Amino acid sequence: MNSRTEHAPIIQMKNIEKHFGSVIALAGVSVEVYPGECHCLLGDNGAGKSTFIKTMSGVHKPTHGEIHFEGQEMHFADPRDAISAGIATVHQHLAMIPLMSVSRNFFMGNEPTKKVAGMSFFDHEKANRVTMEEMRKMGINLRGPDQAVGTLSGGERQTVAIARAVHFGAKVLILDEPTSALGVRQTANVLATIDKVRKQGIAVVFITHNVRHAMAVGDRFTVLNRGKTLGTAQRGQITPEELQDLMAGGQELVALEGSLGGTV
Amino acid sequence: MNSRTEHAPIIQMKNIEKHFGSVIALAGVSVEVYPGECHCLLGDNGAGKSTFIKTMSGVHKPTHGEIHFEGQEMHFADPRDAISAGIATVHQHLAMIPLMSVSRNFFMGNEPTKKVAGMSFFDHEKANRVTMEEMRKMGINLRGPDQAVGTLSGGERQTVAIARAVHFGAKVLILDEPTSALGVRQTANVLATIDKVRKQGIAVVFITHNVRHAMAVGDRFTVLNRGKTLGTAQRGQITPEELQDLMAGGQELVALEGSLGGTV
Amino acid sequence: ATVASAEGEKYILVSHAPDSDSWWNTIKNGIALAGEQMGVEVEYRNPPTGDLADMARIIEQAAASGPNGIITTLSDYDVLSGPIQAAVDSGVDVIIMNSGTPEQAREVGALMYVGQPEYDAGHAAGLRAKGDGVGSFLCVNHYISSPSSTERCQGFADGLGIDLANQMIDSGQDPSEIKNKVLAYLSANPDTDAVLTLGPTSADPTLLALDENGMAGDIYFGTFDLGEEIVKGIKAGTINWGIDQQPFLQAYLPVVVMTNYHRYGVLPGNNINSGPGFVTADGLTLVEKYAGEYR
Amino acid sequence: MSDAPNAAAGGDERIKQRSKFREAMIRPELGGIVGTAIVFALFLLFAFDSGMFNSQGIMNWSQVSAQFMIIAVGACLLMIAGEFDLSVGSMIGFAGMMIAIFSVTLGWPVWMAIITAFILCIALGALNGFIVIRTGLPSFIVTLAFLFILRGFTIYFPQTIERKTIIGGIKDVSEGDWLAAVFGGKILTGFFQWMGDAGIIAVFERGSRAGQPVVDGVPMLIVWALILVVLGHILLTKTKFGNWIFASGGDAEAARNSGVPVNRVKILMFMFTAFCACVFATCQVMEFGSAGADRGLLKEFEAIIAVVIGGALLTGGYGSVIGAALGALIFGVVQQGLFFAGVESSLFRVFLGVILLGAVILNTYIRRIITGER
Amino acid sequence: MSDAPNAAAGGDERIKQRSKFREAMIRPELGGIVGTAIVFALFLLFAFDSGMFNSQGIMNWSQVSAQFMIIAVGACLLMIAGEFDLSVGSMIGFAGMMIAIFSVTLGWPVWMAIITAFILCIALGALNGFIVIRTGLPSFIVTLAFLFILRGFTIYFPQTIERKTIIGGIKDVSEGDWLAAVFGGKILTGFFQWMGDAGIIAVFERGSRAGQPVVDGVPMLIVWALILVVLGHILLTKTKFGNWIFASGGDAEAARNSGVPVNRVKILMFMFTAFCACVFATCQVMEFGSAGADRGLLKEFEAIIAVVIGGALLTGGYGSVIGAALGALIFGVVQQGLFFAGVESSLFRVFLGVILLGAVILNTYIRRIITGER
Ligand SMILES: Nc1ncnc2c1ncn2[C@@H]1O[C@H](COP(=O)(O)OP(=O)(O)OP(=O)(O)O)[C@@H](O)[C@H]1O
Ligand SMILES: Nc1ncnc2c1ncn2[C@@H]1O[C@H](COP(=O)(O)OP(=O)(O)OP(=O)(O)O)[C@@H](O)[C@H]1O
Ligand SMILES: [Mg+2]
Ligand SMILES: [Mg+2]
Repeated sequence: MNSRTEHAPIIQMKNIEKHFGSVIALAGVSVEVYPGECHCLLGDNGAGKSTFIKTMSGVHKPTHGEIHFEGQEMHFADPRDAISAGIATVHQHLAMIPLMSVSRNFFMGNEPTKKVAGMSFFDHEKANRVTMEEMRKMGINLRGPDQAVGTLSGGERQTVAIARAVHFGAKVLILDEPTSALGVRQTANVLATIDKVRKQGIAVVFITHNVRHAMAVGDRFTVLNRGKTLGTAQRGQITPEELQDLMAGGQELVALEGSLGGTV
Repeated sequence: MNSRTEHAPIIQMKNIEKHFGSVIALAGVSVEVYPGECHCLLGDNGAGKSTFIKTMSGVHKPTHGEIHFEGQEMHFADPRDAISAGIATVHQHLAMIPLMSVSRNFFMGNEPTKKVAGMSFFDHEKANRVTMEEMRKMGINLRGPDQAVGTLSGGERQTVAIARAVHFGAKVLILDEPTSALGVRQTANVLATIDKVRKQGIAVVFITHNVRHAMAVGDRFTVLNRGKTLGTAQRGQITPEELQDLMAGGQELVALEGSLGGTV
Repeated sequence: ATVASAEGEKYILVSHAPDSDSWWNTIKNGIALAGEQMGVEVEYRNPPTGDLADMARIIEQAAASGPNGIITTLSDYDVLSGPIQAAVDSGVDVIIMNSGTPEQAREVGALMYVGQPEYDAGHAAGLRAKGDGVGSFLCVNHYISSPSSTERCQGFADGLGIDLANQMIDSGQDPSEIKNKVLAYLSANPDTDAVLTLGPTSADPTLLALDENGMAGDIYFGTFDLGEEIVKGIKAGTINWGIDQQPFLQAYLPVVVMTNYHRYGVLPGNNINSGPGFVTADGLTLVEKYAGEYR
Repeated sequence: MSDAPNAAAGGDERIKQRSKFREAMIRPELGGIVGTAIVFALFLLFAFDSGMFNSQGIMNWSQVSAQFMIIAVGACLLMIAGEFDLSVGSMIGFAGMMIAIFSVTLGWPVWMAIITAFILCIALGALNGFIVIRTGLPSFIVTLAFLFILRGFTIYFPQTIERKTIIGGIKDVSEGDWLAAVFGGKILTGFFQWMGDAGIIAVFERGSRAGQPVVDGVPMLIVWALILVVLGHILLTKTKFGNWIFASGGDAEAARNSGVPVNRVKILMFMFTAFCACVFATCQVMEFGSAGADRGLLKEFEAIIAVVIGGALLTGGYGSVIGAALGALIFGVVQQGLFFAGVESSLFRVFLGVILLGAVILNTYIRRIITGER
Repeated sequence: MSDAPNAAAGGDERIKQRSKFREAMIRPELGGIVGTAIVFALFLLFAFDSGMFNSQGIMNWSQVSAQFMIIAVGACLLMIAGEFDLSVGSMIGFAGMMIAIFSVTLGWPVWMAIITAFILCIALGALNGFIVIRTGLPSFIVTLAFLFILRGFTIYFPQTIERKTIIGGIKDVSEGDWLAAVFGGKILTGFFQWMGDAGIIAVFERGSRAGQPVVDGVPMLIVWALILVVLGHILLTKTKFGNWIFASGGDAEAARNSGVPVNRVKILMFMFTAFCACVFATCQVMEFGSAGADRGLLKEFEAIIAVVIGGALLTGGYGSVIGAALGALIFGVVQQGLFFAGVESSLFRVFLGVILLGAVILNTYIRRIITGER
């Protein structure tokens, strides 16, 4: 797996800074992501992980710094640009609309069309068929494709969002804490999906607070701390305990760990 | 710790059912919680955990079933009743108001008052002092007590909510997935807090999807599945692997675990 | 026998005024009384917000419901002539009241016109005021979007032989705002000779305003349309005159005329000008008693 | 410890059975459909012989309903996209006044006046939308400001230019104008003449038009209403853009993150609402031949009421054009029907309020059932 | 791999420095304060010698502003609690009409008429709130329905009972009534007489009141406005209940879960808004001696505008009573000032719209800075 680093990176983030008013959320972060690797982004709450991937996916424009995608510098004006370049994102706060049906949500922004009399219409039939199929693949049996997303549980919604991102291919798939609200079974599902996607040569950026989830699928690990990167480690070069220490910003957890036993 | 089961339970939920329109969220769940124990509530997404603790904290009225608190049957009309009986809850979807200051949020519903000329006014001074103190105890340094909650990170907000519940004592503290969005350090903090609270003789109900978090602090484990309970186990009577199997609703994770290694 | 069988005719009066305009109350009372006396069925209709386009629909609606006659105002010839003509052509007799001109009434095929031509009334008032030595004035227009209100002010200005210019203010309908706007105007333009109000809505607060700034009785004050407070003002000498267009007649007469026309085929040979009549401090007793109800 | 894991992954055993019939009935338009049925039943019962259902009567409430429909379609799509427009009424007054000033005062050809008014209105709609998007302010406030600004100009312009608040004489200048006919003309006149001759509908008894049928064609107003409803419905339910409208109103942030061009959708919907207001104004001006400064007062509320009666959600993301059209129909029939039924006219507002309240409560329960909302 | 974990837990090094002065300036009322300063500066410059700032002129715009303040306080607290009341204007008309009917037509003592009107209004406010809470409908719709219903009754009652829509003669019956004086009287008359005598303020030179001071006291209207503003401010910022108001508007669900009796708070705020509307109506009726069916038209918007100019958030959870009062002051001063300055009066609405827009944009930026909103 480490051999992948010899390829050209598909996305290079160079010295990214992001300020919100008087808050400096990112103070110069550089990360490279290679095709076919699962790059874990780790770090404390408020370290700037979400902000970082949002600059990657076109939601925020970086205050300073450059984004190179497939070797070329890119300036994403909005998420649409990033999506059409091939960067799909499942955001931490869901990208689902409760009042809309599952199939409308699934294809939101990527509606399939069919031509009738020269005009293009939303192809509901195709949308419904694909949605049912994809959801079945993820282990969720819907009452019907027109069931409103609002009637799904949080975990089910998360699964829809991931299924959607996976379905629309993309060269880079960004997942912001996709497993944080999921049950054991759903988590296993998502991790397996990440594994599958990675093996197809897609680059995955995976944010999590759970060391075990990171170790289970990650190829490389970048740790952010207070808007700066603490560096990137290869799989096998770092133990879970070291990683956990880094994620906590290097602060001691010893007192705790004594009474609570091992990594959390 | 197991000796605690010889005490009388502080809260007894008997055969609770809850229907939402045509959805049966709980189909008869019975659980007993003892003072000084940490009772973990586990289960798949949509198993009904949140619904269950919401009936406990007065948000929902059960369709059928009885709630006994300190031996007496209770009918909570709204969360106020439960709170004044001594049941404090940190809900899965935060109970913080972004536009309000931290100290106003902290004391929301429990405002300290002082008498001036016979009339009682909100005691801002005391509120600010207590808030700063409590937040410092939890490891969060605020810019000031009148900082708006909206400027805190998700993890920090969660911490405020827990600090609040702990501060207002209560005999039962319910935490619905308090650690799901937290970083390693914050998680360790919350777990330590649970441990501390439990040792003060308070009953804690702790919902999580993370087996390790459950094993770290739990005394007893109840697993819900599709609105029914799969039973309650004592600490020491069950291995993490067994527990994880139960949480996933007994479905096989073998295929996955092969490639991903061990519990997730 | 023919009389008995003819009884129970149905007449509908359509006005252009919004629901809340108090002046139209007298009209309602007028048709109610006429209906009672003549033994006919009368109905009052108006567009709730005063939108004339809605009024056109109401006339069409009235025609569709097949009454014997429609009594309506003609406050905008362009908008209303079509529906009125259609009503006439489908066999419903129409009398124009209140606004519009006799010529317009003839053009749409109405039987007659009962009312007070607004511009002429304003003009007459202007001439009268000019005779009393007025050289500048304030017109308090509480219904600026209605053309007839503007015509009154314009007529008054022309009667005085001066330019209307900035002397008309859009006062709105809230009494406190009217009062304070009048106060503000008068304090910014202390040389104003006269005040002209267009009805009780603007006259009542203006009275209070003059009371408050001490100009009551001192400044020349004329108003259109009567009301309780206006009558008191005339009596007290604060108001020099009120122009009464006698709305009662505008409502009462058409019903009587039409009923008799339908029963006996008789019709007056001319239009009826119900105003302008100047009401001054002399002979106020009856006016006082029925102000706002029949006056 | 028990050990009974459940079988298949489907959640079926936890969902009570729901009959096929009930499934079929539960749609956003249901409230509108039920309401329409009730309203017609009541008026057929109480006002049948008042002339409400003869040819003239039908034309009367149809025209009123068509008016409401034109603005309701715009308001409906905008509301589903998550925004509001309180300036619709003022826009109607403004558009009409512009047409009158251009064509009568300035003497432009009528088609040019109409086209210019449309361009102006659509630009104002875009400005509304642009301000809402750029500042992130609620559209309630922004369009409330425009409500005042536009009404102010609608009174100011004619008063300074023409010294009156109504400008007439448009009938004369629009004689023979091709575009004026598109808004003020009538279609199917031959058919109605034939019906009149055949005695199916009544004819005028006297006057210059004796012998002509009392209803001599379908006004373009109604044609516009139907066209807009059909187009709006197709746009909303059958196209990609329709999905974007729902998404923008349901959760703008989520939609944006999924690549929906939310800003563009919202601004376009503001422009469409302005377009509908301008259609309304043009039809009115062409039919009545004059423009007044008080035209369109409170129409914004009437549009919102029709849309809400038709089952749309005030907060966006949910609704239907067909529902809004039915809401407009209910509104129009009730308004005119109360006149036909001879109800004391000051009670009209009371009825309106009660119907509004009843309709939204009904719709809320229907929607809760559909979306399984909490 | 680098190894530089940061020291203390405080997030300070990631926050750029902010000056003490800026910190102190940043408060919800700032928009209102700045706006007030600008407005006064402008009018002092352009209308100083128009009489706007002599004793009479000051009393003039003070009274108009006081009116706005009375309804703005109610609307402000309600809006912070997350709800809206569009029925305020109709409530004003209704309350006034009830007082007139009770006292003049039915001949009750005036104090009894006033108290009954208050009870009625507060009950209607409670009904508004109750419906909003129970059905979960947006208050926009519910109170819109009441806007129509109440206005309908306000026209219907006097018309069927008295055959007119303005009921006068209240001055006569309220002579010497203790409660009437609380709403319609003036205070500090002696002081003003003294000031007049001492030449500090002008006295009438001619007319019926020659020799009296041009301003002869402070009307109770202004007293009520000040009392309500002060009480509202204390309630909101200094009491437990105030915290509940913020919480209910910020996030009703979260507040409910924390044990805040949200339903009670909201219903009480609807009742308080109705109370304010009734104070407004009573002052007006006592001052003018008559009640009209058209009183209070559009007042709901004016209240909302004042509140929004004063920095409150339309969606609830944020705002200040002082801000709302300043908003009312700005509104009143601009409205009257334009007359003093002799601006073409039909342009008033244009100014109003522009000021509204400018004020909210200013406020939004201020709020973003305070709350660090995204
Ligand atoms: N739009 C914004 N405006 C102002 N501050 C912001 C904004 N977005 C993020 N921040 C701040 O930037 C910092 C980084 O936030 P971010 O959400 O990226 O953290 P994170 O690493 O994703 O944390 P978590 O693990 O809790 O999700 C935080 O201090 C946050 O308060
Ligand atoms: N108010 C409601 N109306 C309708 N259905 C509901 C409501 N609340 C919960 N449900 C349904 O009840 C079931 C249980 O939901 P609940 O939120 O209790 O699950 P949970 O165990 O907390 O899941 P998670 O781990 O994802 O938080 C789900 O199918 C959910 O869709
Ligand atoms: Mg994050
Ligand atoms: Mg849950």
